[in-house]
Amino acid sequence: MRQRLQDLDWIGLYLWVLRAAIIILVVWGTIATIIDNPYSPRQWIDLIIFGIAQGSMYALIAIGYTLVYGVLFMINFAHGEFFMSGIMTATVFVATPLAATGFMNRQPLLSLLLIAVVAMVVSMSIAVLTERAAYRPLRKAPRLVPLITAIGASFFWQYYFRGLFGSQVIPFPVPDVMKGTASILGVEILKTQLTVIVVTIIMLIGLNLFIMRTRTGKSIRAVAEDKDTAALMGIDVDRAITITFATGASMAGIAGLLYALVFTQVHFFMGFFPGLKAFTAAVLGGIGSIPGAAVGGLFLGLIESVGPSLFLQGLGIPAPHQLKDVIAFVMLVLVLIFRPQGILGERLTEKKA
Amino acid sequence: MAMLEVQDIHAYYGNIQALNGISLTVEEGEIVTLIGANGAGKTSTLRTISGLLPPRKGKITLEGEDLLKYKAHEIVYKRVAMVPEGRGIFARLTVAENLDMGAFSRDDKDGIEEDRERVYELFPRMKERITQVAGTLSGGEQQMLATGRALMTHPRLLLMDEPSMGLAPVLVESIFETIQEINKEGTTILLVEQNATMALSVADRGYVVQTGEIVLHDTAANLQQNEMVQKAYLGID
Amino acid sequence: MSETNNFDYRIPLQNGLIAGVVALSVSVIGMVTLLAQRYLIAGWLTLGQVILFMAPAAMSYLAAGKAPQNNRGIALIYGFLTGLISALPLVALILLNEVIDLRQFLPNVSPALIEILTFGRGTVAGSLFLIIVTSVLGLVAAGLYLLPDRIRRPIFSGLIWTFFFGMFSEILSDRLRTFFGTDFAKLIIESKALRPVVAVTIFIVTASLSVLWSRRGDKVKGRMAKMDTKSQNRMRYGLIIFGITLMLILPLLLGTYLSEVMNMILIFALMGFGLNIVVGFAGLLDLGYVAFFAIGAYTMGVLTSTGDLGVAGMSFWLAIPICVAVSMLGGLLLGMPVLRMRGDYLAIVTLGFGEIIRILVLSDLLKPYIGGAQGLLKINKPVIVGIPLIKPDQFYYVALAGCLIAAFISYRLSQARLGRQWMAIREDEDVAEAMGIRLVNTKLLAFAIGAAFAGLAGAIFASKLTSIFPHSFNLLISINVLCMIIVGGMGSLPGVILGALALVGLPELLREFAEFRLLMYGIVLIVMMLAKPEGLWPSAIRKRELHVHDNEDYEDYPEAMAPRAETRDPGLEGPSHL
Amino acid sequence: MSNRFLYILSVLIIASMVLAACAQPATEAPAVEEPAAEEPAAEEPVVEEPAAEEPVVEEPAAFECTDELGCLDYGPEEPIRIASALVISGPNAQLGQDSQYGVEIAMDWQGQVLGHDLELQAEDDGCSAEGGQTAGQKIVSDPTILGVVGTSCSGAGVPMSQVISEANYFMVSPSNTAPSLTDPDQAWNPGYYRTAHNDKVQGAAMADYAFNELGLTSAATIHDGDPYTEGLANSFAESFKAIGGEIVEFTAINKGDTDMRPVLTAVAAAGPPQFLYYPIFMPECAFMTKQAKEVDGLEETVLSAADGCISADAAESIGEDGVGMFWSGPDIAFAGETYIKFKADYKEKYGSDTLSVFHAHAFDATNMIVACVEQVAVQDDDGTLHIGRQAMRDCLGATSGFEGITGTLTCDEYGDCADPKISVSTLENGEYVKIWPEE
Repeated sequence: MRQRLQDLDWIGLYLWVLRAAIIILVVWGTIATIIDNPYSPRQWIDLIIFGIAQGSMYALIAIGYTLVYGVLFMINFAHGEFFMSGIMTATVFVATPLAATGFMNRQPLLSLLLIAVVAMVVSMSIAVLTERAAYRPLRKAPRLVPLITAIGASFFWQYYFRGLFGSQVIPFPVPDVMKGTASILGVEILKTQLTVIVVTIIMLIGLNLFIMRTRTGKSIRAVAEDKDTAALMGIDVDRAITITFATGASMAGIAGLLYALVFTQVHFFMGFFPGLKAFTAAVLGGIGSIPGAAVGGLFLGLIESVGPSLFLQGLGIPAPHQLKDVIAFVMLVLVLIFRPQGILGERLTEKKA
Repeated sequence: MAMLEVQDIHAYYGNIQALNGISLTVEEGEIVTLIGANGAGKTSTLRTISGLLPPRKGKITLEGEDLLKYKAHEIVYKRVAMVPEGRGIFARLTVAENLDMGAFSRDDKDGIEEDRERVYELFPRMKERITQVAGTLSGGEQQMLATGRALMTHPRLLLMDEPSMGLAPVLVESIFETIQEINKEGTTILLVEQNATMALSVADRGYVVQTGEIVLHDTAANLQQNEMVQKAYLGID
Repeated sequence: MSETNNFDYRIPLQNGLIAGVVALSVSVIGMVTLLAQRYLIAGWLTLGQVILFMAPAAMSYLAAGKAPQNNRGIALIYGFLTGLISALPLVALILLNEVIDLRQFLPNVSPALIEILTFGRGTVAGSLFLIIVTSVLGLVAAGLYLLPDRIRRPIFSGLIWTFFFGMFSEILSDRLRTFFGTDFAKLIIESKALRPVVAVTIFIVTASLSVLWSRRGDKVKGRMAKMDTKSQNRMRYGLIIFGITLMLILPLLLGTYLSEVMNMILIFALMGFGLNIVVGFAGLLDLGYVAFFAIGAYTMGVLTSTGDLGVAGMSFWLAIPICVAVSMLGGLLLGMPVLRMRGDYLAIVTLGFGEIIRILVLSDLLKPYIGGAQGLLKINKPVIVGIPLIKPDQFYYVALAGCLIAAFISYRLSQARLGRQWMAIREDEDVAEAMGIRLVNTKLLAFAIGAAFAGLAGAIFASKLTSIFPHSFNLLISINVLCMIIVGGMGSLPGVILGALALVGLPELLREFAEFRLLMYGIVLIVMMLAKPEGLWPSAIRKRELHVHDNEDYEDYPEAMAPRAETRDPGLEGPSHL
Repeated sequence: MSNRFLYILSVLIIASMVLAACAQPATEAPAVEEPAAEEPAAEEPVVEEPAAEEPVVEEPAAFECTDELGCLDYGPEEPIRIASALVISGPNAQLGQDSQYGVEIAMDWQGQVLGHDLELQAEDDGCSAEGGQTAGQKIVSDPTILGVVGTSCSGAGVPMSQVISEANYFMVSPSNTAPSLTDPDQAWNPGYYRTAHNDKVQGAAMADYAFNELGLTSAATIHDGDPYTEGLANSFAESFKAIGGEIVEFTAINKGDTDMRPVLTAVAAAGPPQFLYYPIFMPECAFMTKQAKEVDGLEETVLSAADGCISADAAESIGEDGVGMFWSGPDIAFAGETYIKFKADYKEKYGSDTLSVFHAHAFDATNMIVACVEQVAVQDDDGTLHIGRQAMRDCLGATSGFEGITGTLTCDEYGDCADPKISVSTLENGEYVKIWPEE
């Protein structure tokens, strides 16, 4: 960390006051809530599980952001749309007909697998197409330029899918076996949420193996570090970048399926907010870092779920859940003031020129 | 037929011309060096050969085959390798992974293992640091790693860009010894150097580059004797 | 490419499939059906037809361009085949729809669409007819390609202008009505479409103007270039005076609706000038710029509202400086914690601030003070010498004044020492710091000035609307302003105006596309960036940078590029550690 | 390059100067249409008004406009043009799209009116104040437009009603419910009417039902920050307290939220209430309903939503989770013959079930306008129509006992036209069934 002694006067002071104020507010609110004790232990556990399940989904989407960022240093604003496109298509063309014929309840696993494959393939195709048409020609342009085309692509896909499937909410049929709760170590947990958590863990492990162990994974890491040198090793940089997009998008496709399972409906605008949250999660965890994306997602999910009840309830603030994003972003600022590189990010000691 | 033939290449960065009609040849088994001042076009020449900087004009052939129709990553499969300037190692990968990346273009397991052993022979230090993350190596070690990684592609022609840059004099000598050793084992080398003294002492022939053009071409021994070269690049008045 | 001097089936296949997929897409998302009602030329041509057949025609034209030189036959065949192939996806859709009812999946594959695609001739005959139409179209497009340049160009400009007038006929008819009376407007335009005679006239006039221009244009240019400095100066001053007069009488020319649009453009341009200081000059990527816009607007609202929630009932002019000061203070307070972060971390934190402010103004927490979801009503309009500026063509002058002030300050800042310090930071923070620039303070200043501009824009916005709701202060405003300055050309002041014209004005003109407006907006963003990555009117420095970026590589070329710092992208720095 | 630009610029400027010169007299010309009425306006209207309200009278003499706000003339063959200003982009798109379909179907059913076609000019209010203002300006810049069906969102309605009112047009909103819009102390403007229910009415009715019919004494509400839902929640809470109930929690979520369990847990922890009212829209409404079943402590709580959650996709999404749940909404003859035919047409024309609930209000709004056109228009022998703008306003304001699919509409003096009857329905086999009040 560079010395910035000359600035450590009133700005430093302000920062300390700010930090102290946030921390005091949080602690005060927490204590007040605990004294007030409106929640039963069961409810606290529920809140935590809700948070973990929501956070898992954020984590899966955040990975796409982080992968692309790691390779291209680009905020892929359209990632939320990759998430939406896969599951929208799979719902209309696969899930609904399967449910209507009753096949889904006869063969739930096979059906979900089929939906997952379709969602992944569509998400991947959309991602690859977008990369090809809107990002690749601008690979050498200043970094804000692809950000703008990404925003453009985001609008485009949103309204394209709205045109395709209409603006209404489309229900996602959940197989009967996924309904209800399961008991794990004495804690009642919804089967769908359990699925989310388990699938996320499997996907994260799988992705880690893919990136760390396989030849393709290594080529992605090499391209992330230095595109020219990677090319000198015989790595097709364009191909590696395409694979990166495809990998991130397939994670988003799976996240889409999990979303549909938990919330049982899909909508053309469903990618926007989760996309934004996942982007936040990626930065929170340290953008560019896969474990960071996972941790950031979980942290964000937990804060959103537990935060309003824990910090604000005790302060007597009206409608605290309306302010959950405020808490999330304040926490983000707090984390970044203390750790500018994010929770698991590496320090910015060396600069990429 | 010469192994590598570069004819009249012109290359640009944006609108700024970097190469203004470079021509050179490299014969099989040679060490050829390109010397010149900072910004003369040496690195650009290597980058055009390795495919990183497609020229606007000119011709590059490898044993008669047109190289320009290939992209950078395809040229590696023609067994032309480059040790980039400033080492260009993958700082977050381990030493072993860096070497693996060098073998990315190959799938002959036995051959890879053989080459890996050969690299460890050349640079015993690398073997000690197999699991270390490359970013934490010293400058000399990074140069070794970069060279070793290039050797892992099993090249016939090795393009080396400023291998001595930023190294302590002791290390510079050992690097150049290694270069000669690699050459003796049958790899042709095109070497770009600012340290003209060292470069000419190991090379067979040399080219002098100025502002994107070749201004002089002779055997290394003759160049060492050339007055202008002595003055400009060897620090002899 | 002398070796490909023969027929290559891949070219028409590829082009045809691309065109076919595009045509299929616009059909199944409902654009064709929606726009089939909208005639460009009365009784002759609908916008839906243009949208449907644009891709086949364009791809056939391009395919003809890929034919070997001097081989007209192959070019024509390419065009024909491209057109033919481009119909196949549509035909597949028509036939498939016979077998299964596609509408259960895709609500826009309606009988109306099939009717349009088959020209109402039934499945088989209609499909054949469709194939014939696109094939002929492909042939014509290829033929157009083969015409000599001097004929082709006027035809194109004629077509483009005719389309342009047909597209914006609503505005055209409104203006015609104002200037020449209702009867004249009806003579030109029927409902929303050009009358065929008028369309032909427009085509002929614009095409011949184009011919004239290509013959005489060089001469005029030559004469202008030959002018001595004195008369050139005179001409420049003349232009400036013209410009100012134009600015002043613009509302008269535009009428109320276009003045309204112009007001939004000016307010956005005002914000653009502010964000341009933050992003364009200082290189700090701010995605939450709307926060200060909201602060300005709500300050104005609370100070001047005569409703239940107003506290002071102040006049607009008195409240303006307070709004600016409050937003500036907001900029300082929000800026201090985050300005040590770099690049994308800054982006997400500022985005967070934008969201925080939006949620806070919406929240039940602040509802007793600023109205929450029910908004803040009865905000005062500005009053000049007793005349309240109510109509958009009156209000225009307030927005214009704000915008001019911002432009002037921006210009002076860019020339001043502070401006150079910002640019130094943008290019390289470490070097700038080494030069003795106090990073945080300088950045903070950029942030605060940017915030002040946004606050001014917000204040004007609030009094223009006279009622504000949290919904107006969402993330899309930040995004739109950012897009505006990048599309305009980062760091460039005229670029801000052009960007605002393009990205605020255009969506207004695209109203025709109804629910596909944002889809078109997305396409426009992508196309603009692909065509001109440096922006519509790049600043001189950026232009230089971009010419470097144009080429294959810009990361490592120490030999060619001495001023290396300049080649770096501003703002965005980040680690990679996969 | 730059020379060419300068050249073009100067040509443009010269051209515009010429136009401006023409504009000076011309700008006054269209003004004749409106302020012509200014002078007589002071004294005459009292005399003129009843004349305007009289049914169509065939006058042999040339028509002379005596309307104080001016007249609108449609030549023979010219369509009567009605604009819509509804939200058809962005996250609320389905709300406005649905209403627009309602308008279109109403026009289809009307066919020709007095021998003239009906033409729709569809605009987007963007669900925002600036969107409403711009759309309003666009509409009033076109003198051939009769009036507006819109806006969708109250936030857009406030500035738009001002623009519309000042330009002497009128608007009938199918879905503005904010009380401020028809409150003369707040945002009311002459020329503003609505077929949607004022939040005050619906919230109070639901409170009445919960307290008096169901006999529940503790309740909680959740809104989503939309003016509509916030207004409903507010009026519900106030009425519920006024009749003696207890509000244990008044809280909110954000639009776009998906995970409602935390807020529901908070509600459970606060009471848990016997009755939970969340008058929010789709899709959040479905999330809320489904997840309420999964939250510990809310098993006994009676759930209820409002008409923002009455739609085909809501019914399908909520499905069996909606058993035992209540919906408040206008006392729509939802099972009526007309409505069934309407829904069939909708499905046929747009390929999907009704997207939201306000198509019915939009349908009624359009028919209300058409009915007034038939009443006040003066027709020449050649078919030319003359419609007085003030006459239209008067006629709309005097609407009484108008039978629509949302009930019997009667306008009060500030433009609230909706049938004040509110009904409560339940969901049975995917259909909403009215259960209260009993007929």
